[in-house]
Amino acid sequence: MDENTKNGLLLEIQDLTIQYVTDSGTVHAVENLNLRLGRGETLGFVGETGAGKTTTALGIMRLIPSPPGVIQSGKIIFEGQNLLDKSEPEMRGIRGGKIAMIFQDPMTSLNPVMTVDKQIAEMIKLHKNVNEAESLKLAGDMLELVGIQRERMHDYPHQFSGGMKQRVVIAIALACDPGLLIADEPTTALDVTIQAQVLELMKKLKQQFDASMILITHDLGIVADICDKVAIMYAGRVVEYADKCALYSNPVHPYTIGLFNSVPDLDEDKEVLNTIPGLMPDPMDLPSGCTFHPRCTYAVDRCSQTKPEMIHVGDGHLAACPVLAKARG
Amino acid sequence: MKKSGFVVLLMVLLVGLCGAADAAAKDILIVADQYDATTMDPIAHNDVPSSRVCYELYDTLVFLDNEGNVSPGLAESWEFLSGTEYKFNLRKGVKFHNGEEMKAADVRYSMMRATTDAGAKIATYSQNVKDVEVVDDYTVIVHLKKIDYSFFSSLAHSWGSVINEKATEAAGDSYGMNPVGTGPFKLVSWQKGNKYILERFEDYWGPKPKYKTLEVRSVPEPTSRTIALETGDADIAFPIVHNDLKRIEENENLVLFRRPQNSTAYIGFNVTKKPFDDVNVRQAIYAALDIVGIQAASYRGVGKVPGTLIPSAVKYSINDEIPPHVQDVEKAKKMLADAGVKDLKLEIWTNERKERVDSATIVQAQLDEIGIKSEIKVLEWGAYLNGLMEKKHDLFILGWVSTVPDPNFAVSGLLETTAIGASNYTFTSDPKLDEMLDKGRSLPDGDERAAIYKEMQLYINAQLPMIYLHNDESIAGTQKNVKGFAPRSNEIHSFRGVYFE
Amino acid sequence: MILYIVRRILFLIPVLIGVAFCVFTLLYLTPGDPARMVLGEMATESAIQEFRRKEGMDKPFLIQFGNYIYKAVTKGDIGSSYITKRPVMNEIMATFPSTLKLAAFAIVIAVIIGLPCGILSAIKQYSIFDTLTMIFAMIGLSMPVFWLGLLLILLFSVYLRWLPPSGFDTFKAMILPSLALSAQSISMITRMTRSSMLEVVRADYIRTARAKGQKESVIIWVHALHNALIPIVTLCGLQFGQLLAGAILTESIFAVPGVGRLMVESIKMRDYPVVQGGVLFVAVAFSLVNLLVDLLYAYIDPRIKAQYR
Amino acid sequence: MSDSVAVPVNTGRKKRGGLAEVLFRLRKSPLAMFGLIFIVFLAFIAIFADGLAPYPYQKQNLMHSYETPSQQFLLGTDEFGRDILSRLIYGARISLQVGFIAVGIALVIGGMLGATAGYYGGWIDNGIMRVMDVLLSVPQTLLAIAIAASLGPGLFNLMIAVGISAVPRYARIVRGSVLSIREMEFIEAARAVGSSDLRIILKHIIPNSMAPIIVQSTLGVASAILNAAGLSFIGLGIQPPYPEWGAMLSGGRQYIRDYPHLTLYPGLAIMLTILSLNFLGDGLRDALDPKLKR
Repeated sequence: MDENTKNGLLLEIQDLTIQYVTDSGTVHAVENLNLRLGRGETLGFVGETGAGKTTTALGIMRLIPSPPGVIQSGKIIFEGQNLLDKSEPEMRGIRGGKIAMIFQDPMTSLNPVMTVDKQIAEMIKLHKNVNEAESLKLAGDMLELVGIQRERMHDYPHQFSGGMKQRVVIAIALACDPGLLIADEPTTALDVTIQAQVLELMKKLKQQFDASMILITHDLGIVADICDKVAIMYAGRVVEYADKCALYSNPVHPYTIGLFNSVPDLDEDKEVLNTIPGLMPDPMDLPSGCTFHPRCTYAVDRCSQTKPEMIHVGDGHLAACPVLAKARG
Repeated sequence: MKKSGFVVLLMVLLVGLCGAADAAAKDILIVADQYDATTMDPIAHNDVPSSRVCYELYDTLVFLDNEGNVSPGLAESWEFLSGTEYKFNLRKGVKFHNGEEMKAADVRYSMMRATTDAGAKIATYSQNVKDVEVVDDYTVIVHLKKIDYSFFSSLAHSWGSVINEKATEAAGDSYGMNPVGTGPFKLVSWQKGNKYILERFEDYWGPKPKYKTLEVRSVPEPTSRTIALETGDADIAFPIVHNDLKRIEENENLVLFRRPQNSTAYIGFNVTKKPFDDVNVRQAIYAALDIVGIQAASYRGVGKVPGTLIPSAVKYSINDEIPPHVQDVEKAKKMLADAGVKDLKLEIWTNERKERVDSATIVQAQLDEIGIKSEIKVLEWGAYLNGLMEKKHDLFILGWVSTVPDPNFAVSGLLETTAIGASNYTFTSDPKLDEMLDKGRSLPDGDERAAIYKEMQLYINAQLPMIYLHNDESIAGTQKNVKGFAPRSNEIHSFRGVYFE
Repeated sequence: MILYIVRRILFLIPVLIGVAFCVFTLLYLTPGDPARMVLGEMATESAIQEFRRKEGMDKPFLIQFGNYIYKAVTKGDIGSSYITKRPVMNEIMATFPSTLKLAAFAIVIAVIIGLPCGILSAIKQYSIFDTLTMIFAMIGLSMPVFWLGLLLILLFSVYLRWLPPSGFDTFKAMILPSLALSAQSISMITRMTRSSMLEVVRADYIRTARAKGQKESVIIWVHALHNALIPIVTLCGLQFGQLLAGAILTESIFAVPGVGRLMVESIKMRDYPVVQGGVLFVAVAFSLVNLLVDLLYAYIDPRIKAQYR
Repeated sequence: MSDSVAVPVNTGRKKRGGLAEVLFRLRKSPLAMFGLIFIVFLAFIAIFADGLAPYPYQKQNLMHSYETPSQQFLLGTDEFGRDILSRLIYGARISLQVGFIAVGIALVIGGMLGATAGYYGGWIDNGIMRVMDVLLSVPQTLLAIAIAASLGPGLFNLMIAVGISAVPRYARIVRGSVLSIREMEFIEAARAVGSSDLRIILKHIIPNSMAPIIVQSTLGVASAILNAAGLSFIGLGIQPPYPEWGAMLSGGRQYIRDYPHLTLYPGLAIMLTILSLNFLGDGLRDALDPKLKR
């Protein structure tokens, strides 16, 4: 791990375990998750639906709906302090102010009965010492920054298109100059053409505001475009963590390999798309040992017995597969 | 939390309200009646609540007291010129509520109006009027079509009220809401279905009421009326139902009044329908019923089982001279068998009045014992009358009130052939009875008239077109300090003479 | 907006004609001859014929109906009561204030109690308070109003002697009927508020507000409540409309001289013009209340306002 | 969709049949179970009333009128000395009959109208729904009273009055769910293979729109019973001596001060029945509606 990143460490998650306890059983949404994010870095968070990406993000924000969600153990160290030790009022200062989040669906993320300027101003008033009028003026500035005309600031969300709504959401998130921006599939709900624009905007603004970012997605293309680091999640765990280039050139974990293989390759002419056999396991009833072993073509006996540790397989490249790590290493 | 919220809210409301009790001197009489009046036009109704308000708003030519004695009203004196000509000398200086003086023309107008379709509801009384002759401003002669000595006492009924021609014509169809009479009270306001407020008429010719305002509220729930008495919300309340009698009697702040009423509830037969056309079948059914028990169970100590059709307080009644009926199931079975009736199924119709439904329910059970299967149909008033009119019924329970206390009115409306299509729902058409009724009307009061009605009552009992069920009582409760009030046998209670002590 | 209102009101006309037709048909089929009922048992046949002729009852059904609509539309005349001879409108207007007062009182009580209970229940979902409130609300919903009315009379009039069981003149006398009438609405509003709040609280924009670092109280009372109000306002409006017409049983228990009792009495007396006029009136009132609710809706929800053109 | 906050309750659990699944979910709500058990109990009582009631419902015993509960008469007697318990038991039969048959009438008529309107759309839809609008603009109580008055009293007429007055509600609900289902792919598929309209409605649309209908019907039975009791209360309901609960309540109200048990028990019976149906309806709604899972 290079020193530079280490010194500039913004966020470190250690052994984070989050569960949803319901009547019908306990959902192991996140299990012993470890992650690091340096200042100014963009981390891509990749995994299938239900892998625990959003839960991790909400965990960082301490917004896990409770009940049924419970953070069982672990630490979330942000700027050197464990967020899990913070009181709720302290957390409120951090949310929005230092860590902001962009949610997946811009259609539903905005309060339908409030004009957008007020929704942005709400954020500003909470974290900056300004009065109502100033906050509204700043809100207008933010709108212009994300490419929406100032005249439309008094409009209601339903008067905007999906892409514009997401711009508003971005404006809200960045309004207070947060150190960390968590974007949860910010473009999934948008048209492809709009996706590119929004991503471009985020990239630009991230630079402009000098923020770190966690980008949750299942689109490896987006990751390649924006991210510095990538974490692959499977069934509540990070199974591989690496530099973008390292990962793309040398994926180690069988699940990562499977993911890359399932991306259609225009250069090759294949009849059938490569897929990973089987389905995501039931999060209430995870397989023993390596949770991926039932679907893994490389699985050996012990895979079903011991939970694999993250193993260094290169410079800052970790993977939770002893079988292939040994082979590569 | 939700409950306690309720209670707190209530407490707050109550504390604020309970303090604000009325403290002013008693110048208002509050009466809790069962129903509201339907109209204040004296000839557009034939119901008791309307008659009561008309009694306060209007005067009639003659007054009848509780014992049936006639006393002068708007007529100071009168003279029977012949069987069909009655001459009345009117009181002078009587003012209407609109300030006009009451004159002979008004009397003529009032009576002749009653003979038009506007008076359809009281046609029984008015149909015999041929003309009213105005001799001078203070003298009229009423000409009848035929001799009818029952007519005279009917003049004390609400229909005989004298109204003001000008006011009536001016009001047109809305006269029923804008009455103008000569009575001791005039109308202040009327909130239909709720209450009307009358005020003392300061120019009244007779003794003026001792209090200024008369408020009559309609309180349909019997329990609510009694509570209103108990809490002092009402000074007078009626009718009082049987299960509240003791409660009022035992309450030292209240006084209970009971008086036999001129009314008969009966179980009628549709005599045009087989097998009820057979007097023996009717008698058999009568024998099967424990009428005394039924009356006691349904009316619970109020009223009595009638002996004849003419109520006790009406003249020439032998109501109380008939021995009580005794149930005889065996005799009933035998008579039924003799009449050749087997497996009889019938319907008993009644309206919603609780006591009648109760009676029907017991009758049903007792008929079951002689093998008659019956079904009870409780009909709402409109449908009930309509059904009766269509002759679809077998047995039915109905009542008859003799508002005018003359024996003629107790019988003719129910059993005379001319009443078929009107209130003769047994469809009795008996030439002998019709003849007796005619004769009774044509005779002036006296022994001869008495004999006819006695014979008539026994004759009806033998023919048995109906089984008498119940002579009701007028029952009212008042506050102890209310004086000068007594219920009347025709239910037209008067508040003119009431005062507080 | 105005155009929208005008269109809605115009739209009411065919509905009302439909209502009039239904009532006309029902009354036509109802047994019991009004002429006989109105004129009394002693009326002569000629008087009855005259009455039927005057009231147009001798004409064929469709002509009677046509005449009624024609008069109502051209002259605003919906007939006169057979019994009091007064215009039907006067009869209704004499009773409507009582019903309006009763319904307004009841809905105010219902909102005052139901709204906070529902919100608290939603905030403290699955708490004891929530469970108890929901059970009470269900009991309130299941309580027949005529039984509740009797129990209230028994408790407050008979045993405690605090409140009169009848008469609708004083504020004191209005308490019991309003309470009895409001029970169902309280329950419905409580339940609706709770479920609406619960749904809204799970919405993404609430999460957005949380992610902004907003205080929970502001989130509940500003963001959530405003959004949750939309269905609640609808319900209140519908309830108010129902109360206006559905107070029949309450009115008869507490002897409230309202429209409902007028209707029942008129049906019993075969006073058809009053029944027809009354049902029409109630339908108009009902529809207008609904229109009002829709307009209020637009005020609360900007998305809906956009649709009202 | 990667909304992993919503807990995937269904995934992986053994698949149960529709009814078993519903019952399983219902079991988790004690109130709904209470409702279900009470209704089943009531139905049992209603069916076996003849064997269960200690006395015939019309059996009078004037020597024993107004008795308070005792060994001989468990819930006391009414003004004719009739056993209140027996009358309540027979009353259950009448109330359930009225409730279910009235809803049945409303469901069949309303369902057909709604399904036709929703399936065909266009002017048929417009025509049917405008008529329903007309009926909906008259409050249900008033409508029921008017119908009851025009039909006259009696058990059967009561059912019709209560049933008809509820028709528009069912028409609306059924139309709504048919509309949403009509657009679904499997309907397109059925149409593509040439199924007839009737077959599509009966085999595909109705079964798939059952959930809201079942819930509404359960709640509808409650409101039908309540409505019927209300009509009986104002005298437009059932003929004596049949022991309809609303009529019993109405009959006893004159004696509420002296003998409150005459009104207490019928009132309680109505309330418990309605309460149970409401609990059950609520529980069913939660159990049948995947969106409302908590």
